[in-house]
Amino acid sequence: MSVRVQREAFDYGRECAGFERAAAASGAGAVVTFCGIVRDLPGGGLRHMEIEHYPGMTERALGAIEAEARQRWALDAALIVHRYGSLAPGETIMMVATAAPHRADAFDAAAFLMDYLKSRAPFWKKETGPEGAAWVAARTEDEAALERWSDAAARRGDGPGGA
Amino acid sequence: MSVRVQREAFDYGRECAGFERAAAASGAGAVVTFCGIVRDLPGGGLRHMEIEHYPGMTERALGAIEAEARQRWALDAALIVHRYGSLAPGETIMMVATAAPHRADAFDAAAFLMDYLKSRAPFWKKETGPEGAAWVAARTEDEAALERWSDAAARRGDGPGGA
Amino acid sequence: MTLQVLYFAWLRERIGLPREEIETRAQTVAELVAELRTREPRYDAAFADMAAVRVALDQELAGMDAPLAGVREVAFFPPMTGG
Amino acid sequence: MTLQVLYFAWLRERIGLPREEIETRAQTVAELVAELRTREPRYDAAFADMAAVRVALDQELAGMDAPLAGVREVAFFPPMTGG
Repeated sequence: MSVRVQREAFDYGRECAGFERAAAASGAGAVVTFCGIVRDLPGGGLRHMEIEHYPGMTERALGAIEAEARQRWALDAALIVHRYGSLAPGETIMMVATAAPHRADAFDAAAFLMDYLKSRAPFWKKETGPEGAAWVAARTEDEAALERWSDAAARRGDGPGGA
Repeated sequence: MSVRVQREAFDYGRECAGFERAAAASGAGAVVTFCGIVRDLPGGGLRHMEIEHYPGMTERALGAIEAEARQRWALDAALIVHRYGSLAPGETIMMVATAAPHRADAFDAAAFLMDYLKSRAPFWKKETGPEGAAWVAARTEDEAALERWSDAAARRGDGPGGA
Repeated sequence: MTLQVLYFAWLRERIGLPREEIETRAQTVAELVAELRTREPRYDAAFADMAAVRVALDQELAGMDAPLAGVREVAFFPPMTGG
Repeated sequence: MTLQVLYFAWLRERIGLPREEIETRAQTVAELVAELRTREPRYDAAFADMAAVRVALDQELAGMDAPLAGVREVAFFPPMTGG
């Protein structure tokens, strides 16, 4: 179980490889990974994305979200890596990875980590493009996504699936 | 969009790296990957897992499942790799990867690919352990998992999320 | 009608061969199964529990009542366990 | 009571500093915000739309009516956009 908040770029493929090897060694049958990538502006011309965060609270929030996921699902391992600072279009912003005996737990836990991380971890994005710089607005969809884990979560967690 | 059925081992981390770089180049904002790993028997002692398949039909079935996923979700890319032959405990059996502008599509499409692949692609697993060899029985949960894509799929696809 | 009939997993093991060419007048999969079961005990044993048998016609999943007209390849196998 | 008050993203930009030490008798976050707004127009502007402001007390998310007793660090910021 691991949380990293860093300015430096990281290698998604290498992280996936290391995570999977460790998960296999601990008897996991299913691994899910997610990564987010800096997208260009709809009209193009994104120069860079600046990610601001709240040092101290960021680590606490990610740690708490990961602990919550471990409590809800039978996970063999979980990983969150999130960058801050200046990123170019196409760069990897962050990733999560989960490992579990069966696939339903790995999928649900990864989606849960992402939903919570989106709206409950103290990161803010600012895009600089042809028309200057602008803070990325929070999406109402992202806030709504949290709701599915309130009471539906138990049902989904016990639901269909299995690696 | 790519489907591979092969006897040879593949490197999950390297596949993730290549898939993410191609997805980033095509403007994707979200990548989800899944891999399945050979688990030991509950009591231990698995010697190997033999995966039998139906050459010809396997490629057709995986291609059709992938085409269905592309029709249901706005995917920038999708990948399915599945091994057959003899695998040792801890080896990577298969993987799927999806890339989309937003995370909900990438997550749902990857879960869909897995649910269909589990019960609709012609693979059969046989485990050889201390008590001899036995065919792995299909799980009723896996058949049930398909149902969530029948009419609930449209709702979930339009639902919460976004990378 | 000449059919290529394929068997996979424990159906292959029980019947003892992976494929065979069969000359038949069966109109449907179910009729073909009934015909095979009369052949020899190993076929009868393999098809004893049809709830555990799936069929593909020319590499597409089909039902047991599906017609065989125009079909060249019939495959019998247990429920799939991929992934 | 002495508080470390932090601002992030556009709140930081509008107020013009990332953190400051504030001496206050405010009992709740809402009272602290009201007090800050009376200070200078830039604070008033930053807190004009409280629907777009979130608060954390000692690095835990809190509500605007949360009490400040025992709190050392208060952070104001817009809705988070991680991931």
